[in-house]
Amino acid sequence: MSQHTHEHHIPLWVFVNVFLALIVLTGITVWVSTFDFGPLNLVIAMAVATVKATLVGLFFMHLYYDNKMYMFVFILGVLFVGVFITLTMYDTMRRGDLDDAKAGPIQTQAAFYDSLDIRAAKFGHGDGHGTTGEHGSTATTEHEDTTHAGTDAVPHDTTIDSTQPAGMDSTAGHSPEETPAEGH
Amino acid sequence: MGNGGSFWLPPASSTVAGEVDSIFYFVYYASVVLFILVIGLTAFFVFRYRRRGGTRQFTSGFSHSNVMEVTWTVIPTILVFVIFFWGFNGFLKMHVAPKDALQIKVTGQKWFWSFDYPSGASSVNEIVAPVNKPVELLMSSKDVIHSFYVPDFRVKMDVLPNRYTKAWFEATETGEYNLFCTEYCGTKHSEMIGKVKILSELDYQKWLEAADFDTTIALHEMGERLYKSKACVTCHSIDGTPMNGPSFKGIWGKTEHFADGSSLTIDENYIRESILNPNAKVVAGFQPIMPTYQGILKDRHIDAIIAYLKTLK
Amino acid sequence: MSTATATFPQKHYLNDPPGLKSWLFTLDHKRIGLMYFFAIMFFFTIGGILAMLIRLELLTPQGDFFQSGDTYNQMFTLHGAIMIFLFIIPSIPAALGNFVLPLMLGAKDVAFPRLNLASFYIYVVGSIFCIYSIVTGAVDTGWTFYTPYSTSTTTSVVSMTSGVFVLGFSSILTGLNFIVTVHKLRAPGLTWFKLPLFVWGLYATAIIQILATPVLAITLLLLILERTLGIGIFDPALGGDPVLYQHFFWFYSHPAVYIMILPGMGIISETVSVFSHKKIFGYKFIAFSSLGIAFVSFLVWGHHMFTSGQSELAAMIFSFLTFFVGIPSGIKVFNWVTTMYKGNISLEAPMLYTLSFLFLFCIGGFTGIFLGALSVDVHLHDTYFVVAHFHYVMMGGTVMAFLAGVHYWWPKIWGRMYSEFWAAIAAFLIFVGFNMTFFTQFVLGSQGMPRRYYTYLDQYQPLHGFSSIGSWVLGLGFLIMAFYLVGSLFKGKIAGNNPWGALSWEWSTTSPPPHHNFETVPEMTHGFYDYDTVLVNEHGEKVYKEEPVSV
Amino acid sequence: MSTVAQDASHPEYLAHHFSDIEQQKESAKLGMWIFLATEILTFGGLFCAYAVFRAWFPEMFHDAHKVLDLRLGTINTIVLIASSFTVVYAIYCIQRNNRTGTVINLALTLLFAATFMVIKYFEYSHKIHVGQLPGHFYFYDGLEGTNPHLFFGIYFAMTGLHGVHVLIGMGLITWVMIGTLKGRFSSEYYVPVEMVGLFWHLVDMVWIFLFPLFYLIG
Repeated sequence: MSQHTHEHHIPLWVFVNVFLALIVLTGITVWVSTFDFGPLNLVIAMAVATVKATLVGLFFMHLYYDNKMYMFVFILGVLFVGVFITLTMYDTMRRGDLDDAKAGPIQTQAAFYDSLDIRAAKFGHGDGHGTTGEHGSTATTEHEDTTHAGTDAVPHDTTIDSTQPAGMDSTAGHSPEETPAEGH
Repeated sequence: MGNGGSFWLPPASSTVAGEVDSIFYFVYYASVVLFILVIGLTAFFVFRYRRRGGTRQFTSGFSHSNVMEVTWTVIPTILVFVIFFWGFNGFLKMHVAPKDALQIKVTGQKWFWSFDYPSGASSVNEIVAPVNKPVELLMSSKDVIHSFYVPDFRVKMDVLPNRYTKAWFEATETGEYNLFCTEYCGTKHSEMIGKVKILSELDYQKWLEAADFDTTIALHEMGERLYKSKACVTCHSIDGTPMNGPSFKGIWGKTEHFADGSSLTIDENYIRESILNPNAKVVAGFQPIMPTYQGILKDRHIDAIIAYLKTLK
Repeated sequence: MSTATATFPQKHYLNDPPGLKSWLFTLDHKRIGLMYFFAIMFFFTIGGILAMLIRLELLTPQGDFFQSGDTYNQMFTLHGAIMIFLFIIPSIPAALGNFVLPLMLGAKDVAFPRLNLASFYIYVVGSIFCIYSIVTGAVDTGWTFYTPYSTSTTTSVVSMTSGVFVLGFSSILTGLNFIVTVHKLRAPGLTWFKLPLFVWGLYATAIIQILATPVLAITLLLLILERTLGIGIFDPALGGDPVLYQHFFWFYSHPAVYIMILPGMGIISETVSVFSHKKIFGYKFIAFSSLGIAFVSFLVWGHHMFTSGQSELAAMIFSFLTFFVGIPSGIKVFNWVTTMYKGNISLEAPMLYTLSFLFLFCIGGFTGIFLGALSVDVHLHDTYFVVAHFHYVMMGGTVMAFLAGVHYWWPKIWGRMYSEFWAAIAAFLIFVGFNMTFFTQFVLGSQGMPRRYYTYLDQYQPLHGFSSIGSWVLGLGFLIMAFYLVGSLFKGKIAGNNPWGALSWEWSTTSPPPHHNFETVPEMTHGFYDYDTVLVNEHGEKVYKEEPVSV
Repeated sequence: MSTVAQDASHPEYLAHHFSDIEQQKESAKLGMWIFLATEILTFGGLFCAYAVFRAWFPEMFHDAHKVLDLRLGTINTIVLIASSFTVVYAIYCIQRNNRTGTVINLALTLLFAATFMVIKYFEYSHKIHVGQLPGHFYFYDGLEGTNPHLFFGIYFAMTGLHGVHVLIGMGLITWVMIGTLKGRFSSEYYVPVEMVGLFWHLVDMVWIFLFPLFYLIG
């Protein structure tokens, strides 16, 4: 199977089938993304993407037929990306484990947002917003702010808490303002 | 521990220092023994098997021994496992402060340290703490990364911008100790050196009372301390030199011109507004870079600063 | 040890083909290696002068030699960046490795000669960026470019990081070239476990080069974006995380430590066997420990961050894994020492540096154990203890191995011998000067002296003073070396093909080698370490203990 | 290598230091795969940044991804998959000495790649227009989560680097297309076509992950 001469004889129908499979899988992943499975969203999307990438690698890139050394090199690359992400996230996700002071930033929102019209825009609309609770909890985790008057964090948190963030354009639907053709 | 230090290590003056030193010396002596073994053998072989007469000889074919390989793989492995667990154990102790610890807030900034105590007192470049009592440090930086390091306590922790980190120590002896910044932070990194002053419980209480200027000292003196401790000093001089912000010298009652063209005579209201909402009226020729002190300074603090500014003729 | 009958070949790679143009556009790995050699020695000199200036400043506690802390900060940053990116990373692989690797494999060239030349010119371009950054107000961030300092300082961070970014590609291409060369261009009969151990060292190095360096590239790219566009990933003021930058940086820069040391270990594996005239002990263990180090080196970067505010759990994992890197290094040392047992040891210059290496690298390795232990590291991190530790590993290890390699292959490269007398004196001065300079720094560090300090407290003055004096001894040693090495090119004895009586293939061709390396493809008639059955006599002839067994 | 006399056993395209074409071909392929591994690591760094920030700000990522145009993203995905297929087809043709087929397929690939870039251009220019930008440049006021500029910072870094790869790939495809037109490649020797193909598939593969991460799940 791994004889290099064999690659000359890979029939076209293999590639056509792979191509069709890729299109179908793209369709599936887009269709599935319209449902909300919670944390499974990521798992499903990544699983489909991995299957697609595997198809491309095995057939379009001939890994299935070629010297297995190439596949080893490729997998080694992916493996080290995995090591990098895993070990880095062991830190970033576990900073508060021993000592909650280290969990997150003192001032969550970057300071330059003050000068934007975002907050103003928020006051302009009145209707409810589905993710209010999440933002509320983000703010309350910054409990250190109140006990230790460290920085100018207060204005932000009070803004978030008091205004009950609402009526952002993005809540009206999925990307209504994303119509590039209009812009040009 | 608690001596004058040794050739290798400075005096051990905190509760965790003893354990750190024990591991240090364990690794040290293990290394010395192994080093003498390796280098001694090398020297012996070089001497014993040196080439004599300048002609090459056939030599022994002795080139592998699984027993030896396993030996010098397994023994060091066991050794380093011991060191790992021991070191990790000490590390955990360094990171979990006792529940009853006294909490002091540490702020690092180019290029000085400031400390805020629970009573409201504060100090710059000198942290004062009682002996034999755990002290927890809640640290953050105002600009780049600094690192809080007291060699005699074996305590070190980076001080990060926009994030709190913690460290703690319990000093076992009164005295003065060096405090270094060990994370490179620019021009005067090497001058970012402070002191740790460890007092007896009684002296500490006395110091606190003296330092608690909210109640004990004149308003303008409190203002002067705030001027130094709240970092006004980094941008506003009192000798007339303009820095990042205008100098405070003779500021009271002066008429200032602002970036937007308006002008105003400096009074209580203007100073109050400049502290809480600094960029509302920026003096012409300066950048709107001052941070707000909303939530940091209480009303009484602001009054004190105003009182202090009045004295700067 | 050269023979009376040694002759200097008429035509060799140095003069065939002739002309400057043939050098600039050469595809010959030997010439490219030599050009690399001159380039890195140029930067080694600059980096060395900077180091001497730094030590001069630290002679007294006050700031007196440099005008301000800023100048000092730029000096140590440039010393670090130049020594690491422009000298030590390309030193052994790109200079010596390029020259020797194909010869050792019995190949005519590396797999991709054009790419090899390209990687040299990419190196040149990268170094021009770095020099440009020096001219336009040198960076003062430290070679690590930690954010947010590097995103807020006014010095020329972008041109320096761009330079390092470009240099990264040079390193990647060299690694790629070497891996393919080792896989595809070994002469017939040269199987994996017959390869010289230097080749194993280079191979393991190349793996790190290709897998780690791209992450440095993307890190520096993000840093440049951070500075120019302020994308905020590493900037705490914009919601980013400076500790994440440290993860990114050390994911490359820790394995990079092994890019520096692994080929050095390869050289030592060669020289210790050749100059003990004895079969290398534990061949497979040395070879596999190289691969083991290469692999584990990717898992331990967090040990640079024990006090950085990373999670304690991550610190624990990184500390645990760190100790696994120590084991294979120890295995190598024990095997080298055992190789000398019952050998026939000659103390020529390469062996003197090999012994220096063993001595200094052991200290460097043992002090690494201190730094791997979590609670001890908290005390020692970012003090002179760390400075001393990595100088013992990088300079006591890699540079000593590099010098061993330079002295070992010098007769092959130039066809001439240097003065053994002066070489011994220089090796002695370098060894003594090095220990004076850096051993004191262990004490300084464990006593709490932080690194990167322009001025310091009076209590550290005696040790700092001693260290500075040591640096002059060290400098003198290098000066002497420069003189006798250059002198050897003009008046050195003709070396002959095989002055050391070594058995690997680079010694079977002429010195200097011909343009195409070998007149005939070498044959595998004996192992490269078979000093128990094969001996090269004074006339350069091979004497077999028994009849050769054809392989 | 021009110094080496060429004989019958040493065709023009065989470099002097290789003993036969098989060795040269395998070397080139191995070199290419190693290069692709470095590409994976390069993108890997950015994937790591994505993973870290997504884990820190899941709500913000979720909100911010909705402003991306799923329709355009899907079209681009299909376009890239199609281009990958035409590259495979081109290699299939050159293996059978069908140079016309190769050139046509490479031209189609170029066309798809150009389509991809044009769509990217519209997406980018819209974002620049409304201020969905990295860092200080952010001025979009339709998102209120935590630091949405970070999402766009990572978005632009990743798709930007990918876009640069597409442009490089287009250059390489043009180069092998010209080579094919000039008759440099045949069923005997088509290493460069194959190498460029591998590169192009990797670019496709990266997009296969970028698409769901940004457009589907945020």
